[in-house]
Amino acid sequence: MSGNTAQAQARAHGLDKEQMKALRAERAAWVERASARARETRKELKALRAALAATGATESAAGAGATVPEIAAAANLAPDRALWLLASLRKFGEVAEVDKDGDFYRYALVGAPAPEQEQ
Amino acid sequence: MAELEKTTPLPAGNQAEPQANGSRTDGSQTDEPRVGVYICYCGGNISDHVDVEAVRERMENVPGVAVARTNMFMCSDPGQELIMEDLRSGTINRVVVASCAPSLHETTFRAAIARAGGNPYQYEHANIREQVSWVHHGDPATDKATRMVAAATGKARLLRPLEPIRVDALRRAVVVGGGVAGLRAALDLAERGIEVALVEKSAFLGGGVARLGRLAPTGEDAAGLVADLAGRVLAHPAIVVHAGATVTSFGGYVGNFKMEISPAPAGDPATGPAAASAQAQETGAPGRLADLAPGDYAPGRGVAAPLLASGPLALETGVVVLATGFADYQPRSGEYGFAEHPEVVTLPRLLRELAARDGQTGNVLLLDGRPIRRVGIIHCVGSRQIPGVHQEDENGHLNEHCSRVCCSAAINAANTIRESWPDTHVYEFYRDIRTYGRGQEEQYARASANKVVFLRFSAEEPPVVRRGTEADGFPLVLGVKDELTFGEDLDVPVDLVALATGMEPGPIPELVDMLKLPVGADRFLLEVHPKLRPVELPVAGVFLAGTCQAPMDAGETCNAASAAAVKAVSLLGRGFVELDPFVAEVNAEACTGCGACVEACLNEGALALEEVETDGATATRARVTPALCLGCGACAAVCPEQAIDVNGWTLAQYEAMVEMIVSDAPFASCGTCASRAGCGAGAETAPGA
Amino acid sequence: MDLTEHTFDALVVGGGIAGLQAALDLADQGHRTAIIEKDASIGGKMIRLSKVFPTLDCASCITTPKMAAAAHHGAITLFTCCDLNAVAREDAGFVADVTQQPRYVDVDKCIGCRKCEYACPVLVEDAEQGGFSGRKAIRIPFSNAIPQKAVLDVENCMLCGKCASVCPTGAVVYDQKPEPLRIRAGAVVLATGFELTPIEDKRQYGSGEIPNVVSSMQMERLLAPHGPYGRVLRPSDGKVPDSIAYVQCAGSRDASMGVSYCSRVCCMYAIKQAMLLSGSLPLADITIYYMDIRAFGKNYEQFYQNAKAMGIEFVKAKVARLDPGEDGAVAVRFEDQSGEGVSTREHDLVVLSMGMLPGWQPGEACSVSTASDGFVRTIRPKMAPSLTDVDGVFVAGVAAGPKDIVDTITEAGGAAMEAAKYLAAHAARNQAQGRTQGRTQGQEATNG
Amino acid sequence: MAVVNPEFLQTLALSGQDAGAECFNCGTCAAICPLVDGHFPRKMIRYAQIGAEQRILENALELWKCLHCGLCTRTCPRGANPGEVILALKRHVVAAWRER
Amino acid sequence: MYAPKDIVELLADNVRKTMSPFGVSKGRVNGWWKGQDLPRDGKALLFTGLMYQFVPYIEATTRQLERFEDTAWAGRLGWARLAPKFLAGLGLDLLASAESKRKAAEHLRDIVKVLRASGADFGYRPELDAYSGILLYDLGDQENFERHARIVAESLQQAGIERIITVDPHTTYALKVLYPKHLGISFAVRTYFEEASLTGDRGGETLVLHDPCFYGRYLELSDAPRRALAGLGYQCADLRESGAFTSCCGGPAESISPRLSAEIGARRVETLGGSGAQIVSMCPICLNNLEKSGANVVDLSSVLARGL
Amino acid sequence: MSTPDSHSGVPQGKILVLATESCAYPGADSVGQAHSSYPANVHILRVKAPVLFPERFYLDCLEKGIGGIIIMSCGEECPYEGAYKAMARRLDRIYERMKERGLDIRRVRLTAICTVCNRAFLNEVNQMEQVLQELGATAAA
Repeated sequence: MSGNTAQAQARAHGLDKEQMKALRAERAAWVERASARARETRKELKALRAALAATGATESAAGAGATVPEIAAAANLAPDRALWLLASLRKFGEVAEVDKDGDFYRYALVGAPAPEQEQ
Repeated sequence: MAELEKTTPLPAGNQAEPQANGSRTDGSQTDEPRVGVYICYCGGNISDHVDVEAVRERMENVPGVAVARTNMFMCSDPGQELIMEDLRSGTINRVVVASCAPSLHETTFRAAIARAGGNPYQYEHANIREQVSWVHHGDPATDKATRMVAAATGKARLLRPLEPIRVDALRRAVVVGGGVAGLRAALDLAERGIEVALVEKSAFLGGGVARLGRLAPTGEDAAGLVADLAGRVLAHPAIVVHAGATVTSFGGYVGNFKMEISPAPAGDPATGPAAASAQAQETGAPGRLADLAPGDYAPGRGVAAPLLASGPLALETGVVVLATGFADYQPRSGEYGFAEHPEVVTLPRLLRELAARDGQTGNVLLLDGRPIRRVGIIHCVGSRQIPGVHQEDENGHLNEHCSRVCCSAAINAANTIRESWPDTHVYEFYRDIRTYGRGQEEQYARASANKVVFLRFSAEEPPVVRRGTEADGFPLVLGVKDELTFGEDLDVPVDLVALATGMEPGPIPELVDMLKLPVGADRFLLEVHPKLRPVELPVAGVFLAGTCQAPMDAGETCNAASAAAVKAVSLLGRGFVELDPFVAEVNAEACTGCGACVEACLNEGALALEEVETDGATATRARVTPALCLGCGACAAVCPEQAIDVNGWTLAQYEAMVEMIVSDAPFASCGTCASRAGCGAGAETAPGA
Repeated sequence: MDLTEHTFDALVVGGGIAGLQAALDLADQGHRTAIIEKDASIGGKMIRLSKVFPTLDCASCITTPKMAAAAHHGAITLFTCCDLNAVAREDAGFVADVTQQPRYVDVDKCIGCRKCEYACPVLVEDAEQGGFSGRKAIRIPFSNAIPQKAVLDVENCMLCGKCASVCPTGAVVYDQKPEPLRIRAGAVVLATGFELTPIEDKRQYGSGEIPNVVSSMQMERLLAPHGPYGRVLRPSDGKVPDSIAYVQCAGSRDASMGVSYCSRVCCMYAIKQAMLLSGSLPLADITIYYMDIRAFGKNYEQFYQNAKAMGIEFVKAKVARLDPGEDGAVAVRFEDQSGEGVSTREHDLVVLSMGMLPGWQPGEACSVSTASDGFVRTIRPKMAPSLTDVDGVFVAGVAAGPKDIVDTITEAGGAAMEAAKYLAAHAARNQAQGRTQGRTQGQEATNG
Repeated sequence: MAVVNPEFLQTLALSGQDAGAECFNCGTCAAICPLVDGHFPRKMIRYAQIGAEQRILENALELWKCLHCGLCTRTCPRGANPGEVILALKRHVVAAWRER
Repeated sequence: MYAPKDIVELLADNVRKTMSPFGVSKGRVNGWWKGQDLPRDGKALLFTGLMYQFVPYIEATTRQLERFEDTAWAGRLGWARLAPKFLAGLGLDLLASAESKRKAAEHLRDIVKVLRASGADFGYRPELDAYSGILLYDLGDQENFERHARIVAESLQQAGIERIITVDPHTTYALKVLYPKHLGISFAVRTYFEEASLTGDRGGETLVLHDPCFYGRYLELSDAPRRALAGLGYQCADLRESGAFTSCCGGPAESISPRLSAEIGARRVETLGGSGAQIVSMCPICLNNLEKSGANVVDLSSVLARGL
Repeated sequence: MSTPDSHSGVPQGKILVLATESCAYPGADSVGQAHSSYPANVHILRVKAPVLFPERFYLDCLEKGIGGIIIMSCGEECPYEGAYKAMARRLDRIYERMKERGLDIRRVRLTAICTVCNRAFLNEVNQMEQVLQELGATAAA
């Protein structure tokens, strides 16, 4: 939560720093839980992206990507969680299904393997 | 302050816009055709087989196309917004949408164009779902879609703005059929200020429901319900009832139909008063029809209604509601022993017997003086028939449909019997128990608690009815391979077998012919679409209510009737209706008055020759009466000068479409590779979300 | 805070297919109609479905036009995110106390660009996708939502300010408050729909804890064009399922769960899904475990027979229990009635055909009574099925008992007819109201 | 081949309040039973429903495999109380043995 | 499998003659209370129903039965003729192991400890303690069940007993449900663990409970033992097959088919053992059968008493 | 996908179907709803009634490269009374002119297709496909 974004937000809405602070205090329990969740997700996504990056991207080569069990193993995530995260990234265009591999589909990052983008 | 998700409150109704804005599109900007092409993924329905993006790319090469776009669902709000935005910005002035069948969404897109200030008739629809993606696969599908969209574009370029034809509409309705559907619809219409003529073939109101006793699952008394509804209909000042009448001719168009009705043939055993009297004796009702005054209730038949004395009588009406009802399936001779053993009857017959004994109790049910110790009721007689398993009727028909009401009716009868005559046992032979409706499953459970025994047979191995021997101790024995008893063959000795016969569409071949009604494979009348327009027919102003459409119970029938009435009220509400302007138009300058078109015209009065003053001289020219013109185009084909054509469906437009179908222009420079038609580049790309 | 008041001819409670159809039929007769909807979008359950039986049209293709028609209709006003606190008779008509829950987004400013959604760092289970993928704390509810406006899930918001900073129109309002509304109307149509019977209620089926046992609604999402995976996969590991089973009556006709009625649609939607599955997974074995196939509607039986002909297996048995099986499979235990008795079969994916529970309990909020099944009681089920025991309050669709879409749409028309007749019968009274109505409507226009 | 006998259910009602009429033969009891494989207990209930008394006596041994654990009764979707029906059948059979 | 007819008749005969299904007199079976200094009077009567006490006899019987099941002997030899040798009276008493008799007594003494520590106001009268007759009911011998139950119930009535504390599910079910239903005689019946009110801190030690069918389903008494354990600081592992959905231990099949009983017991042990936590039972029959199936299982009474 | 494509020897000819709005066109939709497959060179145009088209339209189509034309009308049940008969008469004149030009008249067919005539529809298009296989993709060829 940088000061910049908070300011930008304040500019947009006329909510000043004090008001945001008050709001954060009022919603402390929610904010805390959401932050914890976001931290956890960020960690998982980092592992997932790293696992995916190692297998190439949709445009880099044919045969790019990996199946859910492979990605899960590489990222040390439960397979259902890995699929959940992949599906979420797919929704935002970051991951695409590449092709079928036996009983599974392979997934890869869209475009060239991107360097870690998370802050 | 409330958040209202609406930008501009419009005047009531969506339809009011088009003519007001008809000229707006072409006013400020030149009418140089700028076609917008919008291709729908249909959520995979299309994009699974057609490479939608490839079609879009190719369309950009087609002359006259200003923009080509795709969307997951063109019919959705964001999809429509795409079109409206391009119209508002002036990017385009004609629209082609490539999506599902035009019957589903043509009007949706025309309305969107109107909302954006465009002329809704500068629109062409390409059907790339039902006629492409659902029947072709791979590259050929994409190629065909390309050609069909290109063809639509070719036509769109030639489309002119049109105005709908407005005709005054009579605030009157004719309801055909006096069962509960017709009664309900008539009453609804009348209470909304519409004059109604109710036409009923028989002498009674109440139809199929009047033949029932207690209705499943509520146990309400059918007679009371029918008497109440019919009483209100007969008493309503805005409703005129013509009983004993049939429709003998029909014409006109929405808002201005003309119908002729005549007294039903006296000799008709199904409808004539004499037959009614005979039927009354059979059911123990008051014997002579002459004794009944309109409004009197005849058990098993309904409420006597005023008869049409003489005819024909001409009716003029704005709309027609069809509520012609159903017929009971008549078992074939020998079907489960029907007509071979007197102890085999239909369930409707048994229900009449039970209705006649309403409120009575005893140890054992007596029928024709005979104690009925055990009854077997066989389900699905004349319903759920399977080709190759069941025998077709003499016309080659099979009733493949489920009749929906019989399970509940049979179980209701069983409960009545068990609760009124405890020493009469009931066996139900069924395939699936379909107590789907509210309160019905509870009746099924109650039947079990009443010790009704259920036996399940497969369609391939139905129960067999045979004559009982002395040892059996019963006149009939039902043999069944019971799936619930691990496929064991069971013998069920009974005194009576009741066949739960299904519903068939009422015999209305004349109406089907006269009104040109669409009929489904199940022979019931066919609505436009079961969800989009469930009570409407393709003929504007003709509506469906109740069991002429499909089997329904009384409540469902009344819902359908009210739904039909509400559509009719909406249609007639403004006192006028708008018709599509797809009618013939004469180019007076090219017309030589040869009269070939008048001769070819298929609808009398639509085309005529008249004398007109041109440049001081009198000349003969053809003239079209738009409300009568059917738009068939018979005139256009014969005009030696090509001076007459059908608006919106002109010959030139068809020629342009054919040009595009044979043209390879859209494939000219496929961006992906150099090959011509059908390279299929990108066909494997998965559609994006 | 000022209480905003609105006056209409009719109030429709619920913006699902029943409410939309009733509102359209009322509005087409010229009645000014309000729809209040608890969700952030209208469309109800139907818009969340993949395709619909027996025509196999996509649900979107049928629903979106009706949604759009209602949204654009000059005589219809939509109120989303609205909870109905109370509706009671007052003078000549009804007055509804409504709370509009905050979206934390100014709908007048939001242009639905989804920039906020991309920027938001919080990923939570997307109920719209059956929980199979994530959504952001701020998002457009789903792709066909109407209105296309963002909504912020404040309980999962960490107030980081990212969404506000990227919003091009400054539409995010973190401190938006619930807003009380008062809506007056001459007649009320209840179209409050249903919820699925909770998966947790059937212990033998694992109470939702066995991997790869999903609800029918979740399967709708897997099959839907905008579905979470873009295809049907096993949620535990993304395997393409070879064998899929349907457990019928998983939430209906079951006294042990307290739902003894039939939910009426499950047989048909299971068959529909089975057909769609055999289309998308031609090699997969599909089995439907059932007690009675209730294919009673127009063309339903033919649909069922087609499914049989396509090779979908129908096993007459109520599944007794489910257990985790080998390798992510699910073991289905049932009595094979035509065979040797108890049998266990393993399937890659098991779908529970859940039943319907009332979506809303009138309770204290409304004096209409409910029947023993919990749905709104109707007083003349045979001759006027949409009449409740409160004069002027009508009911349509599943609010009055489980119903398929066809019957719902028809009944909605019937309810609109009854409401219109009621309004006509009280026309004089409504004319008097019309004068005040003009004033409030004026206010609305400026709001819009 | 068996001949149905509607009187049997009534007789059986004397051996207990429940007599199995409410069962709609879904098979939950048979598949949930932790003790007995095959079609039990639905098989016995079905025989009771159709009045196949001879079949019940032929298969009487199965009745005593039931330990009255009640899982079938707890999970019966119809509330038909299969456990009690089995108990009633045991009583009926014991009585039949003693009559001989 | 043994012919039910023979079993039913034998048990009925035993019960008629000795008030015990095993033909062993109560004096011989019921000695656990001696030296416990139990009050005779109290607000409620402790009523064991002798089920714990029968366990050693059940064990012995089963051992014998196992030898013959699936042999020609089981079918051909009339049960009644074979039975007296080991299924009745003194012979059986000799076969029952002293160790198992000691254990049964210990459970009952633990129960007394629990009741005392919970401050329960109860008394015990050995002459009123009796077998409930439940097995006769379960086997379908309604006539003899009612005859026997009436003797038991009436003697309690005559002694002016109104409140009863029970220690096993079978007796509880008989007294709480069957006596009122079939005899029209009602008592206020509670189990000892419903009376338990103990506190302690066992540091969150996790146990897995096997709910007996009668408690879990018929009597809906699965919360009470968990509450009692929670008071002492125990945690109970979540198990799908528990409470109303508990699964049978197979115990009651012993007299008809020891093999079936073992099969079912093994299945149940597998489910219970999944989590690795200590298995706890609260029924002498379950305890015995689960133990026999190889489970490391303790009685609830031991766990509660240990926590004191 | 293993559907015959442009390289597998299926003629490249184009079949034009003039399908009436009230019968044959929904009939074709019905075939789609049943997901029955037919050759992808069938192009369907929706018409109110085929009587709109003069003789020359058909000849022009064949000249432009259409290989075969099926006029799918409503038959005797046509909503435009008399249209079917008029159409039948016109077809005779079309055949005359086709013969004059040496065109095989099997390239133009008139038939009646109802809204649920799935089988008849498939028969018609498959038959015309056969005709094109036999006669060549286009009339010009």
